[in-house]
Amino acid sequence: MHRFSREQIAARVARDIPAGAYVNLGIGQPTMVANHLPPGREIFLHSENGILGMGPAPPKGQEDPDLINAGKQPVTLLTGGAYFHHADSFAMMRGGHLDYCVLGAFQVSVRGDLANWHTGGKDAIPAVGGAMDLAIGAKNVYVMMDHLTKSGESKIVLNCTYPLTGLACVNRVYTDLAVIEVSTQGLVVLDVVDGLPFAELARLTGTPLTDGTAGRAAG
Amino acid sequence: MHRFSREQIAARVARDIPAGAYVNLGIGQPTMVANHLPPGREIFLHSENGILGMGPAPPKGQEDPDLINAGKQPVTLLTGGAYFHHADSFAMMRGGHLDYCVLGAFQVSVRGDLANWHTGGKDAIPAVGGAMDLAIGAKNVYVMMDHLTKSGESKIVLNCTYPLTGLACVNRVYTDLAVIEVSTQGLVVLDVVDGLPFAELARLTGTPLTDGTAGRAAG
Amino acid sequence: MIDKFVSSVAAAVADIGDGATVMIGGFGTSGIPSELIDALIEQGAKELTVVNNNAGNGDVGLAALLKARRVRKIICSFPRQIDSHVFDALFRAGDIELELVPQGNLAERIRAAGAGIGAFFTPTAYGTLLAEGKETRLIDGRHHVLEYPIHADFALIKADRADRWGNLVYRKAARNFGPIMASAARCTIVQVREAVPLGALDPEAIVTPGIFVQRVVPIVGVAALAMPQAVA
Amino acid sequence: MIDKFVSSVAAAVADIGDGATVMIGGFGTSGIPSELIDALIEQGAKELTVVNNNAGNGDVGLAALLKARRVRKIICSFPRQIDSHVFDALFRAGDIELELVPQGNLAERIRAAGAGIGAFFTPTAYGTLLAEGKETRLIDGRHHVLEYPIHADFALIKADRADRWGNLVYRKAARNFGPIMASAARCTIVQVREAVPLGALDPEAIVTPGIFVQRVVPIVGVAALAMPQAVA
Repeated sequence: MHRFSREQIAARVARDIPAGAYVNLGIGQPTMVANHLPPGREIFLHSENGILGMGPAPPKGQEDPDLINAGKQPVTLLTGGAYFHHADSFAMMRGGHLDYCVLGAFQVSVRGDLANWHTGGKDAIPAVGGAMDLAIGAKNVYVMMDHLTKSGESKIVLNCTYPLTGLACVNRVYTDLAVIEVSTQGLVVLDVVDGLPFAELARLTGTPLTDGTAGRAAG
Repeated sequence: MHRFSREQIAARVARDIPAGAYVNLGIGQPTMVANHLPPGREIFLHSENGILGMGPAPPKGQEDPDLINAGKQPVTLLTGGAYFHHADSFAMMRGGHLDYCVLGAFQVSVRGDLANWHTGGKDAIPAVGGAMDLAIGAKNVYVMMDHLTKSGESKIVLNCTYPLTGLACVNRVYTDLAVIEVSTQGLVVLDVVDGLPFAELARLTGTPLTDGTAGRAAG
Repeated sequence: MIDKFVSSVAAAVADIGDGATVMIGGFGTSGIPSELIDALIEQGAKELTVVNNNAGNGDVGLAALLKARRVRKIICSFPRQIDSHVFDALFRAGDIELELVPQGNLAERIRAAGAGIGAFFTPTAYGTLLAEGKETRLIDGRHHVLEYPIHADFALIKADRADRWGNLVYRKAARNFGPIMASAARCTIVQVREAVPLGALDPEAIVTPGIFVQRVVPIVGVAALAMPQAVA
Repeated sequence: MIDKFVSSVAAAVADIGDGATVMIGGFGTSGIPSELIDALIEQGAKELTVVNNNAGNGDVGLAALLKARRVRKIICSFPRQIDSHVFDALFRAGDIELELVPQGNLAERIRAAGAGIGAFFTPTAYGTLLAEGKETRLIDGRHHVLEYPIHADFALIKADRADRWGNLVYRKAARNFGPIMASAARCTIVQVREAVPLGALDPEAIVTPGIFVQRVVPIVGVAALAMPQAVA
């Protein structure tokens, strides 16, 4: 089966973010989106530890321990960027000022419920960080994840079985098989990977899906 | 009858404010306290429109419309002062970071209730400004006022008849006749103006008063 | 290239519609977006709800907006002033609605809107006329009143300098309501003394990051306001 | 003359008592008041409640404080990390209490303490495990959870420069929790890279005014932290 590579998914998300957008890219896979933003398109990256106008990683040897992203990796500041404290930073998110958050996930439900912070394992030590703030922290919350678990179960589900991060907060899901919009009419498939019939995608997903690919070019 | 002059009252309040204190002086009579702070004693004046380390009025001709106090009069900034926005400024007050607020009043009750924003007149257009924030905005809330109204009624009362600004918020009252502490045991007179017998003060005031002047020099 | 500069105050306020809630910055002589207010008067939007610390002074600016009968309701802390005769007359005639809010609650309600807080308990005004009918709660031995955010459609504020991303710095006490109003409005319109190139503002000292700003109008060639005589 | 400078970290933390609630600034490699934490370990206070974004990394700093069994409870957002083995072991053994708080709610609860807010409704964490048992309310069509302020006895934070009044500026993303923790503690103790004369800090750019600061310790001659290798 054909799959979108992680780079392809990141590129597809990047393509969907317009110039002038204020964007928070979550830890892990979403960070890759930054590498695919077209150089000419001004997009403002927010890092919840207190940066707006975050730039790429610095050249080796020029890392600054005081200039890191939410994943605690060294970054830079673009010309025009600004620093602020944690309460102001999360106020930006909670107050709905970000246009996009891009997050990883364990599961997304048909209503847009998000589970991405905790496997629920009895032994697992919980850690939430900014996950729940990010889940409600933008006008558009996009998820990037594999469509299926390693054992082949769909991560798009009727009801999340993992502990929730946020309710009805996800607007769109980008997977290695498809791009799916969470709408008031349920899940609408915007794109499918080349060669995967819609019926097969629906079978693998196991939730009701509407085919919204008509007239659209695959990504 | 002898009375403390307004300058004497201001000087007495100033005497009671220790070095290093953070202080907000309300509009009107309390503003006079600033003129009596000893030059060698570093005291930090807060102005609720967003200034800490406020200095005296500038020389004539050097007024700056962007540098005014809460009473909208031109002021200066001391070396070491800082500017901040309105929410941060009132957070300083509400959060209990100021040591002293000094306010004017129409009435103060035996429990320390304060009435200083509204005469309650039917025709009066109400205006509150920062009065209610100041009333609860410091570790110590001091009131400066005349002891009696023009018609001779006590402004220290069992229950305020004017609309309240704050409940049980006043710690001490400085009048032209006395200095009175609002304590859990009721009103305690710390100082009386020279030549006014305690019994006469009590008669004029018309509320229970405890004589706490024993062993203290009059101010 | 993102460029939030707008060439004229008229263009900046063009889409303020009838019935809009408009925050207007400023305190006393400091931070008043006079040119934007004048443009709003010129533009003609009516039935406005205005959020400001005061309710207009003299016959210019906000007072002129009121006088033109464009304001249905004002939310403020200190309407009655020595020169608030325009407001006074409208209020006495029942021609304007007043929501009187203690200044700190006003600031915090504006901040709450910008910060996505649904409501908050504040000790200010507990037990007073201005808390009548409001939910109260005893928390940790202290009485509190529940207050709700004030959101706006537009904010008109004044800053000192801005770059094309909308980053702002203010001047002295003119900062007052600017940063919080910028955060509480869907569309924040700023007049500035000076437009500066991107990078001219110190990232450590930017007070309002551009995320809170939609439009910036440089007001060229305006001399500093004369300081009016202090009034008793 | 008011002078908030203290000559040593030992003197600065001397009166932190057993059972105190101590906020500790920092996020990742930025803004950790390492010398103050070491002084607190040396000083010996125990049964502490610590408020920090994390629960210690490796075996130094906060992790060393935990390892010395001085911490009864930790309030944080992200305890589990690749190198949080000290916390992990204590937690698994039931030897430390954990209050897990979403990072933005943590920041806002700290800010609320400093701002005298009694409680606030926040949409974050509604419907999740971390809101279980908490009061909720539907406001303006959105579900909210009621959260309470986190007050502290002491805050240990790191800033870049300070003057003798305790005015602070920070460096880049090291600002993180510093300003809000400074406002939420009865006694805020700051380590700074540089002590500067009064007036050296721009009044427009002071991030934490001295009113929130009780003690400042300049840490002399400390080279910038080496950047650790990024871990996956």
